[in-house]
Amino acid sequence: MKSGGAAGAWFRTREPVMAVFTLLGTVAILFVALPVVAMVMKETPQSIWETLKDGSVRRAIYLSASTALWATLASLLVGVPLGYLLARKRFWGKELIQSVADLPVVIPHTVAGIALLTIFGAKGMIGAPLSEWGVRFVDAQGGIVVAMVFVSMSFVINSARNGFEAVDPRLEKIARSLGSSRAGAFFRVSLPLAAPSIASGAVMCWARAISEFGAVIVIAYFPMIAPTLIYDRFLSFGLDASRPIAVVLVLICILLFASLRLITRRRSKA
Amino acid sequence: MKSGGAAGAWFRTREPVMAVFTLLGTVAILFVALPVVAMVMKETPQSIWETLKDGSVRRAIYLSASTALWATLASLLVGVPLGYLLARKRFWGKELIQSVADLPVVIPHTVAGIALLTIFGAKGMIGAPLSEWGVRFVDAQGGIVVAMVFVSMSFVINSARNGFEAVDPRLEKIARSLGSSRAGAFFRVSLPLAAPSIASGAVMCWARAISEFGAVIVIAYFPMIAPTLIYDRFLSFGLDASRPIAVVLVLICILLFASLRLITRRRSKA
Amino acid sequence: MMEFNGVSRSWGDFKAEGVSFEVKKGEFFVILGPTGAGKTLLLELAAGFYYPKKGSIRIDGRDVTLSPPEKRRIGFIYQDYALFPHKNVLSNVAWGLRVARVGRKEAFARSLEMAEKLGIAHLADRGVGSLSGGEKQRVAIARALVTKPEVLLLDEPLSALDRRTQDAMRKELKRLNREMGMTMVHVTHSQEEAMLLADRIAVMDGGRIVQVGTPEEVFRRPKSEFVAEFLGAENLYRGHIEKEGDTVFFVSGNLRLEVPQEVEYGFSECRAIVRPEDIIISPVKIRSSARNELCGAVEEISDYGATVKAGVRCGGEMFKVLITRHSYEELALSAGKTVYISFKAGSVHLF
Amino acid sequence: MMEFNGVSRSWGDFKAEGVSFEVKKGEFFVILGPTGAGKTLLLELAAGFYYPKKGSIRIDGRDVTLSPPEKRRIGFIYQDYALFPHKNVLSNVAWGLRVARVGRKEAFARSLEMAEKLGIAHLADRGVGSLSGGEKQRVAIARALVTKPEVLLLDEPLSALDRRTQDAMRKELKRLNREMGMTMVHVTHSQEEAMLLADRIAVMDGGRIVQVGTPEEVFRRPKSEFVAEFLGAENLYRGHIEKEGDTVFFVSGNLRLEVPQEVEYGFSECRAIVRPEDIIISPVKIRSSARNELCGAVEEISDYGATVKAGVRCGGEMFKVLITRHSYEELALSAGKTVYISFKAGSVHLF
Repeated sequence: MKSGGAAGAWFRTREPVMAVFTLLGTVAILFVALPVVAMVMKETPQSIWETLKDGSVRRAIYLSASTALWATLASLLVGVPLGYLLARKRFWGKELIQSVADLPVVIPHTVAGIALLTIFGAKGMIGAPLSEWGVRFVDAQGGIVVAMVFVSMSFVINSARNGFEAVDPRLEKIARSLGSSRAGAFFRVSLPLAAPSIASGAVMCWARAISEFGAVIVIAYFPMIAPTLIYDRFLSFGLDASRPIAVVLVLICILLFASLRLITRRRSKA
Repeated sequence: MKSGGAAGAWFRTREPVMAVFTLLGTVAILFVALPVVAMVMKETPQSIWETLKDGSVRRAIYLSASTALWATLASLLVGVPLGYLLARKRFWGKELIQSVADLPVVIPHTVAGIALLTIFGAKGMIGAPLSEWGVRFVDAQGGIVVAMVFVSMSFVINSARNGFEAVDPRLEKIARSLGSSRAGAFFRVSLPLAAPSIASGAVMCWARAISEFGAVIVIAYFPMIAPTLIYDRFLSFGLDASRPIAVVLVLICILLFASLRLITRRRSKA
Repeated sequence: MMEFNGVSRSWGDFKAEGVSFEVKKGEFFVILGPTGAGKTLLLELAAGFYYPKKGSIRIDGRDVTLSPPEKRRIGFIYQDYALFPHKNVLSNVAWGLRVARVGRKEAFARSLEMAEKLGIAHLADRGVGSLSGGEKQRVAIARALVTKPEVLLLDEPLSALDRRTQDAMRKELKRLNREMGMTMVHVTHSQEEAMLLADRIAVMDGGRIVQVGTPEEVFRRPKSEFVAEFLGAENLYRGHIEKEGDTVFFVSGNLRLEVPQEVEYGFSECRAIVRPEDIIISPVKIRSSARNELCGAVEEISDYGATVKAGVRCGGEMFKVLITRHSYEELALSAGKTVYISFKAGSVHLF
Repeated sequence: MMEFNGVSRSWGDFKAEGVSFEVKKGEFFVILGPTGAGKTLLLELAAGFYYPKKGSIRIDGRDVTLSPPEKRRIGFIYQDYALFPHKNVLSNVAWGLRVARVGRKEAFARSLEMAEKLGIAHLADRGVGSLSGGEKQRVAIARALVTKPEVLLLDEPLSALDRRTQDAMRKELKRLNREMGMTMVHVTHSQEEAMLLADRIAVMDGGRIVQVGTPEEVFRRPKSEFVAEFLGAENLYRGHIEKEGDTVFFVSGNLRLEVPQEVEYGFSECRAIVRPEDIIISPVKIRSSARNELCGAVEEISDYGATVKAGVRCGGEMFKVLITRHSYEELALSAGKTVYISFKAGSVHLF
């Protein structure tokens, strides 16, 4: 009994309900992991190398990454202030504002595309005046960025709100009692402390932006971003032709996402 | 001074930085709200009525709602136990499991479709054996549900994890000291207390499922769910033909989402 | 130095209602009251974290009623210290100077000097997460003092500390007040803390200040039952005043206590308190002129280790008597034993 | 009743190392130690929330070392009560009976009876969120007792309550122990609480039990410097023993104290403590046989309201003396005044 105590306890505390939970949880994880792993295993280093030699694939991936980056920067510019207001201020209609911020998650992607086209199209209320200045959205990079911001900005808003909520408001008060202005307290205390949360929200925002397809193709089928290219190849040449590009894209996404997460997590621990 | 004190304070505490934040926050909200409102305003009750008389529209909306519901139920079945394990247990590889659960957010939608097709296709490792039993996924409801579960399950997993984490584990311990088994403590204490969080996760899961387009069309262009129908009409007949359906769908989504949120919120307050 | 004039404000469940008081330069002023009395709100109004709806606040002669916190020249110490978690100890202390655009070198030199005064110079490079409660508190105080505030506002600064550190920090606060001449406004719910620290105490209840005075005054001559009870008065009796020749008596049922002659009598109903430590207990009768002497039976004994509290029932009322362990053992007290208790007429406080 | 036999387990920062003790039936057993000593872990091991790595635990004769909590027949009270927030008061109390499949009607009847015993019957239909701390505690106790546990385990049950409620709940706990004969194991970091409640105290430090004994024993005859200091011994001196004829002395520098003759001397180094309340202070010399008498100057006075602590320096060492406010005023003590302090040889405890 003396030496086997811990192991004995292990067996006796592992109740049947936990075994059932472990089983169901495993099903959940396998359902996500298996398709991705199986897809990657179907390809060989050679087939991936061949794919990368295709200039249109490289251009599409670069376009996806760069438009997603612009979308993330735009989301940060307007989403962080909104997150701060939602975290700190009490104002009339706050619940409504919060619901509007969450709205894009609910709206079907193609509907989002139609809605954006209504505004940013050549005859839309924003698209029309801007087209006179030579700024186009339909079938242009601007349209891709707009669609990405629409579907992914809520990640930045919510992570900023959570980040600022976790900062004790008394730290700002103390900063002010020590002579900081309101702006000084924000930039010297709240923003640095909320930065890890905002950074991980920005990573999610970028990932969400790069993964978008439905909203983008309605407003800009061309120039082709990577998800569009994959669909285009799938329609034209079938599964086997589109899969290598899909594998390249998923590997890039996982790699970038994992390393960004690692960096932002390390920051938040330091 | 005596009567104007509060108002005076209001003006003196409203520092310039807050004005800038309010401005930027307003831009963020308008960017989301304006396209949706503008799109809805373009339609009239008549045009919406006409649209609803179209049988293929009604069938598509019904299909979207019902497949999303099945996807949500499947996600709950396996996602809630996984969320509980993530909240309560410490085990090797937990970080990896959590990352896998978040993976679908990062994967571009069409890539997800390709990955699912690899497994659930007629020649896939799950699709092939099941096709002998007459179960098909390609261009079938099963495929739609599978694609929806893949992209939306993480909402249930994470909301369940957060919900269970918010339940003081000592309540379970106390329940056991009073004679409950492990399963009794879960079903009588943890689950009821985490229910509001799980419910709101389920609402998000349903909303995310109904909004999916990219992953679904790769595996099942037919039978057409509402987002696919909108895209199909947009390609065939242009913006003006697809917009009424988009408006109907967005109104249904917002209505259902708002009322479900209201219900789950009221529950959590009671 | 600091003056509240009819200040009212409510915030959530807390409120301040028509609060007026004045803190003198160099004074150690303690605001004492139960949880929820609005003490912290009062302090935050003084700091400018909230603004009053009515009334005015002056600091050092300037009207600061609507000034933002950064213009008030106050230092604020929160119960849980509110140190900046992303800065080390020295950078925390130097914060106020850096904000005031003092050069890096000078700011750190002055901060190090302040840290030395508070005995935390050796922690200068440490992160604030690894500090003990007492150390954190010293950092918070150094951070406030380095900006040379007119007045230091302290929100229950000792209540999160263990007993031993509490004693040390209490001495430290008293030293800051005495040696550096810092004006202090200190909020607490601990009667003992208030007694040990304050030059003057303001007792607060339900958003109002109910009594202001020296510790001695508040402790021994409370103006209301609330103050008496909050300050731990255990022997509280309700009755009335009677006069017999030159002698004045407080009468409550069978109880008849001689009270000071100069007492203003005539009010039909009043209350009397006698402090447990003012009562002497003895096994035999001692005749003495200016004394109330009562005979009764010991009913209960609570042993606090160093001191012992005995409950003696005399004239139908319970008298709690505080004695040292030493006397307790010499008297060999036990429940049921008959004893005599005595106290001066002057020990009976009427209100 | 409950027996720990060489129990070891670590969990996070906390640990228990080779803990052995025995709680007798109907005993009020208090585990006393500083924060982080592993007290709560010990209690959770007793409850079966964790399992020991080594050693065994018996409750009422049964070996429960690896039994799950639901098989142990214990009641557990957490510091913050851990009431089920989704149930009202009566349903909380009835919980254990409902789990045991007692019929709804009988379960509620028995729960109401228990609620009456604890004076919370009038709250039966209330939600638990709106209760005060003391009420929540009573609900937690009723909920535990309704299942008729063999032993009640209490994790710092009083530390989240205000002073007044603490006093009331302390009496309630003592009553449960005395009147209902409930065996109690109570964990606390408050020396005062342990003294007032315990039949026996186990002092814990760094995962080990360093001394077990009655309050009197632990308080007056500590076995180590840790126990002495944790129980608030202020007059602690390091020195050695010398013998002169029949008389034994403790010597530390210029200090020379007579100690009981039966003391085991010869150890080169030892420590002595004298309790502040065992020392008598007087303005003039009093010759008396079995007494240490020292002359010194008052150096500091701390006024606690009801009691006063004076620091007197004699023979180079500081002696803290506790006196009542009354004696303080009669002696007219002030810093610098020369006084005599005396205490019995028997008041010097050596270890």
